[in-house]
Amino acid sequence: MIDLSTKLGSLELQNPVLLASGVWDFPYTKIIDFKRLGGVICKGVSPFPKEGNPPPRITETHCGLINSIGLENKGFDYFECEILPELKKLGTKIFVNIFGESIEEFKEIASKIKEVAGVEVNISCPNVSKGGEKFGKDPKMVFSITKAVCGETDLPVIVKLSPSVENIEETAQAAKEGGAMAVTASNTFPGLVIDLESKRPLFKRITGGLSGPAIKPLALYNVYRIKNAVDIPIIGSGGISDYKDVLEYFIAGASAVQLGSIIFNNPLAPIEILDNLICWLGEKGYKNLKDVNKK
Amino acid sequence: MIDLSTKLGSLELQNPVLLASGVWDFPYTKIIDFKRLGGVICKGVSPFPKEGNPPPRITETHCGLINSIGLENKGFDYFECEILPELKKLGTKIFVNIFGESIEEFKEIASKIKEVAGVEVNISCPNVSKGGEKFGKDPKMVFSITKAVCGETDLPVIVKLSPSVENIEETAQAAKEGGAMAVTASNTFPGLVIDLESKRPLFKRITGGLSGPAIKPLALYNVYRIKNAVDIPIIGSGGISDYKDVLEYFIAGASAVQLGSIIFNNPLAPIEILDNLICWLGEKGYKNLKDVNKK
Amino acid sequence: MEPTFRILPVLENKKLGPYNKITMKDVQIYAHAECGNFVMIGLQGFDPYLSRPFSFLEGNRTSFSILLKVKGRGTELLSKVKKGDKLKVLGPLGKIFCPPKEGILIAGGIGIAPVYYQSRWMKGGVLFYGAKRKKDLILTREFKDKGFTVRTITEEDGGLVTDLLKEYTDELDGKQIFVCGTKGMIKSIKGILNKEQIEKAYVYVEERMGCGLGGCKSCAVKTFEGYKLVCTEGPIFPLKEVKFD
Amino acid sequence: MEPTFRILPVLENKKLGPYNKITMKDVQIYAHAECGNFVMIGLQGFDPYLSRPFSFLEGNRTSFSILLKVKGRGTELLSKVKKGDKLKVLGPLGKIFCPPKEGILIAGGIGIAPVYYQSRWMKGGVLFYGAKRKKDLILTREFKDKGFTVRTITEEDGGLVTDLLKEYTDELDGKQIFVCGTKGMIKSIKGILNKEQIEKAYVYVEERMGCGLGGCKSCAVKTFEGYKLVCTEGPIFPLKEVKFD
Ligand SMILES: Cc1cc2nc3c(=O)[nH]c(=O)nc-3n(C[C@H](O)[C@H](O)[C@H](O)COP(=O)(O)OP(=O)(O)OC[C@H]3O[C@@H](n4cnc5c(N)ncnc54)[C@H](O)[C@@H]3O)c2cc1C
Ligand SMILES: Cc1cc2nc3c(=O)[nH]c(=O)nc-3n(C[C@H](O)[C@H](O)[C@H](O)COP(=O)(O)OP(=O)(O)OC[C@H]3O[C@@H](n4cnc5c(N)ncnc54)[C@H](O)[C@@H]3O)c2cc1C
Ligand SMILES: Cc1cc2nc3c(=O)[nH]c(=O)nc-3n(C[C@H](O)[C@H](O)[C@H](O)COP(=O)(O)O)c2cc1C
Ligand SMILES: Cc1cc2nc3c(=O)[nH]c(=O)nc-3n(C[C@H](O)[C@H](O)[C@H](O)COP(=O)(O)O)c2cc1C
Ligand code: FES
Ligand code: FES
Repeated sequence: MIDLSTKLGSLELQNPVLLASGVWDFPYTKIIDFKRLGGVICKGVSPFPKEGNPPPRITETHCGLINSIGLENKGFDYFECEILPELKKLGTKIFVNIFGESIEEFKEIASKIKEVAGVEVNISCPNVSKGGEKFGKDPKMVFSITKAVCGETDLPVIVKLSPSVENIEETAQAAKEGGAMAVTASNTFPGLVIDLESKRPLFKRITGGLSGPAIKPLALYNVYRIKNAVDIPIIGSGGISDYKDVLEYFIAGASAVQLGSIIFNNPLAPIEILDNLICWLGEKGYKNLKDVNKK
Repeated sequence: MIDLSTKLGSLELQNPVLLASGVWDFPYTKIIDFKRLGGVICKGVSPFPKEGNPPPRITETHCGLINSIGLENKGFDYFECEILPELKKLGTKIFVNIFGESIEEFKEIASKIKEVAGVEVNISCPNVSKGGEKFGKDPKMVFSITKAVCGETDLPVIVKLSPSVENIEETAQAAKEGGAMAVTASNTFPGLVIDLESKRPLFKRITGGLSGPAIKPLALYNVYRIKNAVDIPIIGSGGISDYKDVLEYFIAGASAVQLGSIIFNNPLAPIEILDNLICWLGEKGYKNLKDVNKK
Repeated sequence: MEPTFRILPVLENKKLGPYNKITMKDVQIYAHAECGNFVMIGLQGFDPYLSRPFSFLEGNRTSFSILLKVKGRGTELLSKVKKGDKLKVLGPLGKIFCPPKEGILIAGGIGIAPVYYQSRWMKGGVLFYGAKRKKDLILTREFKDKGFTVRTITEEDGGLVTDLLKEYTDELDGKQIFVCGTKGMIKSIKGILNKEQIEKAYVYVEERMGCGLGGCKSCAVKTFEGYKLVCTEGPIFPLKEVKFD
Repeated sequence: MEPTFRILPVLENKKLGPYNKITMKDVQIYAHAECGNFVMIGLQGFDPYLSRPFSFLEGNRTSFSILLKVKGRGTELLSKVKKGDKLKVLGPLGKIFCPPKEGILIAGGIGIAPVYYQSRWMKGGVLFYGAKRKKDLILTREFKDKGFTVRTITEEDGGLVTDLLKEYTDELDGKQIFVCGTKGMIKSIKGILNKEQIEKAYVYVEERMGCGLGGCKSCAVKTFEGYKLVCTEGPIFPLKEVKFD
């Protein structure tokens, strides 16, 4: 038996493969066996309903996609009554991704989340006018929000960092000082698409967030930078498409990873990755994932 | 006759398609008809020879590549005697890409360049220990280098900006204030690749520069940001692979573009792009490229 | 309906009018497909990165087919698949719709595909069908065989499907109406239907999709009750619900 | 040699030992190919993004072939091309080398391809050829027909090509020697050749390539005179020049 378990700060995960926020919903349980996953992060929830951005909300780029969803969600009350109970039945670790337009909103929502594996604080969405990336680019704000959230909950807090900064070490450090148990590195990269018909940006909000294999070397580098500067567990996110990518992230310093847009390309990717990780470790003679990083 | 000519500040180019620095050398003249190009930017030249980085120097990523060349070149004296005279015979506009490890070095080399269309100042290479990106991330340094170079030459000066900054508007503004005629946006993005055999970064210098279609939406956004903040002509660079990309860059605010790594994928891309631009303009009923941006 | 994800081999790719009829070997997906369902189809690898939504056209116990119109790069690449090539197929997707035994189907161009699929559950009615050119009109024989009255019009003849509807507006009364076509066509149809007709009209909505499974929220369509997701709450919506701008 | 860039159809892809022999229709590239030349071959589209360097194997006025060993992802994808598929081909590339009429060829594994191509210009000599298993040894009959003495060894037999060389070291004297194999093999060969032999020895160097045309400076190999580019100054280098670390 090959052991894929990994430690993420205080948490033990049965394997490092999590589903990222904003890419899956319950119908995916028909395709993927959620019990095999290390955990899942649910779509961002805000205190009040958000209707999201006007369509189009998604487009393709070479080896990636750009989205401008704008955090559409039905608000926390709906989430608590209708979604959370269902999430708890999935048989995997649940992380609740939260979003607020002010420190107060983050506090309000953080105080209400109970009985899940952890909270992921989204201060890095590039597709909203208030909060999001704007918070995530300012280390002081990252510190304040993290501290505020940690003050409201006993759950492990993960801060999802923005890649739109010059020094991601600084925002990672701010999250750590604010009390974060881990950071996710990193969210989508702001990118532009011009529609040649209208000769204007395709998205109403001009930019969208680039994700998918295209960004992998950039996001992987973010993990490496943080690993070498800040002593905090890291969840890698960005462009993972196969088990080799997971290993690269693991070696670069991540303790777990999130799969995002790859599930649009291949909904079975999470399961194939787990199977292939086991094969690879077996071939190399490793018994545990942890051994990969032993010298 | 469809007119592809474009104005880049004081310069008139017969068309907007330039070959980027560091991707071509004379053998390409066997494949591409250089007379059809808007111009070419030669490989970065420094005052003293640079041997470049140890191999491996290149690897693939999804829809892109990462290089760690390290500005290998034989130094300015060799360039002046052996290369420059040959460049002048190419029958297209020549821009000399220059690189220095100090302001003094930039000055020294800038003062010696004569009889070409312009100078491109490379302060954005991510693959060198001294200068390069380190200069390009600091607006003050961008200003000082640009000013120093402009003080040494009457040629139009183009500053090639680094994408590794939070606000590229600031470095573009600094280049403008330093006297630049135009800016190039942008150079390669620092990215990481882990070699699973050695379980270490593939490149000796850890990171390399990501280029190719993968980065297009990010580099295009850099052009758009500068266009909307600074009044300076822009040369777009990053991930252009077909004529539609050229049009996107043009609409986003670029007056010309550079083709880089696409010529490794398809050495005929520059010519195909020019042919397709003419077709597209014809189909849309435009007589001039400039009309595309008329409302 | 229980969606699955499969790699299916192409059995045939042939022209049907101006479209490609692509048939895949399948024993699982079509067997569970109901009225209102569609599939996401993708090429292996990352080009294109996203799969594309298509209506079922028809099928049996060992295969099903779609009808594909080349629109942009993705459909261009898909239109070139050859026998034996493997496609990624996710489905059946979408909200099941309970079709009437008889009703009015209105199709423009490639819109013929979903309404033809819907006709599988119907015993007859009227098909109003517009296309660019005469030779673009397909499947009319099949509709007739199924007991439909088929009324066609083409731009070649100088007419739009709305002209047909105006002519036969009383045929629409009291029946459920299903419209599949461009946004422009749907809007003008809405313009000429009367209140009672609109009350019983439904529309096949198209939006760009990421996942097809309600995961990404990209396929939002504006309705009078806020955004709804085409992939899980559609693609069939009451005409009166959808907001066109 | 005048390189061109062509889209060439595959005529055949068949197994030759553990390798793929891929033949392309061509009237232009092979016609200009000289000893020392190679080609860059790529699949259409962006996967893989870069073309890969291959030696010519053999050819005629209407086609040429390469011998491909699957190593990583790029060669894996290339190994799957089918008759009729189109490949991007850039060549001939590399520095022309004036081959001797007679000489010593030393090949390990897939290293047989370039030396076989080189033998086109030779009248005979000795081939030392090592491989993993007996059935991996290919083209030996053809070498014999060209007048070569063929000495083979396999790891199956418990031997390396260096063991062969030690046994027949005097055959190497006074002849030009050409080595094509892994870095490890080349290093050990350098270890057992004497000074005079090294003086007349050449090596086929491999490096990752971006452009094949001297443009990107990615294919640098360390020599005692600094870095040199494999694509324009090689791939054949004097053995004594190359630095191995
Ligand atoms: C539920 C549903 C069922 C469909 N059934 C069929 C069918 O049976 N046969 C058929 O030929 N087509 C069908 N379509 C439309 C088809 O999915 C699009 O034409 C296709 O996705 C366009 O892809 P592309 O790569 O060619 O275009 P792109 O290059 O991606 O875009 C070209 C243009 O098409 C538009 N577009 C892109 N994606 C979609 C989309 N998902 N829906 C609508 N417009 C889009 C873009 O706005 C753009 O203007 C259906 C769409 C939906 C949502
Ligand atoms: C001048 C020249 C002639 C060649 N001729 C032949 C030939 O006739 N037949 C043949 O099968 N192979 C030949 N090769 C080697 C072949 O180009 C590589 O095996 C191939 O590029 C590997 O690509 P990949 O995608 O499979 O490997 P990747 O996944 O890119 O890499 C897998 C491994 O191969 C190594 N590698 C990658 N690119 C190269 C390269 N260009 N050269 C050497 N190692 C590389 C990497 O370091 C890595 O360890 C030649 C190489 C050169 C430089
Ligand atoms: C359609 C879409 C919606 C997303 N929504 C959210 C979200 O609500 N909250 C969040 O923190 N990240 C969100 N993300 C970011 C992803 O969780 C992930 O970090 C990012 O896509 C990079 O990973 P990938 O390259 O594997 O997709 C979203 C991404 C996509 C593509
Ligand atoms: C192999 C390689 C070498 C490069 N060398 C240089 C250089 O010497 N000077 C420079 O300013 N930019 C250099 N660049 C950057 C390119 O000029 C270009 O700006 C970048 O690759 C982005 O464009 P692309 O995506 O079209 O390749 C190099 C890029 C590559 C791929
Ligand atoms: S396509 Fe993803 S939610 Fe509808
Ligand atoms: S491969 Fe580009 S210089 Fe040799």
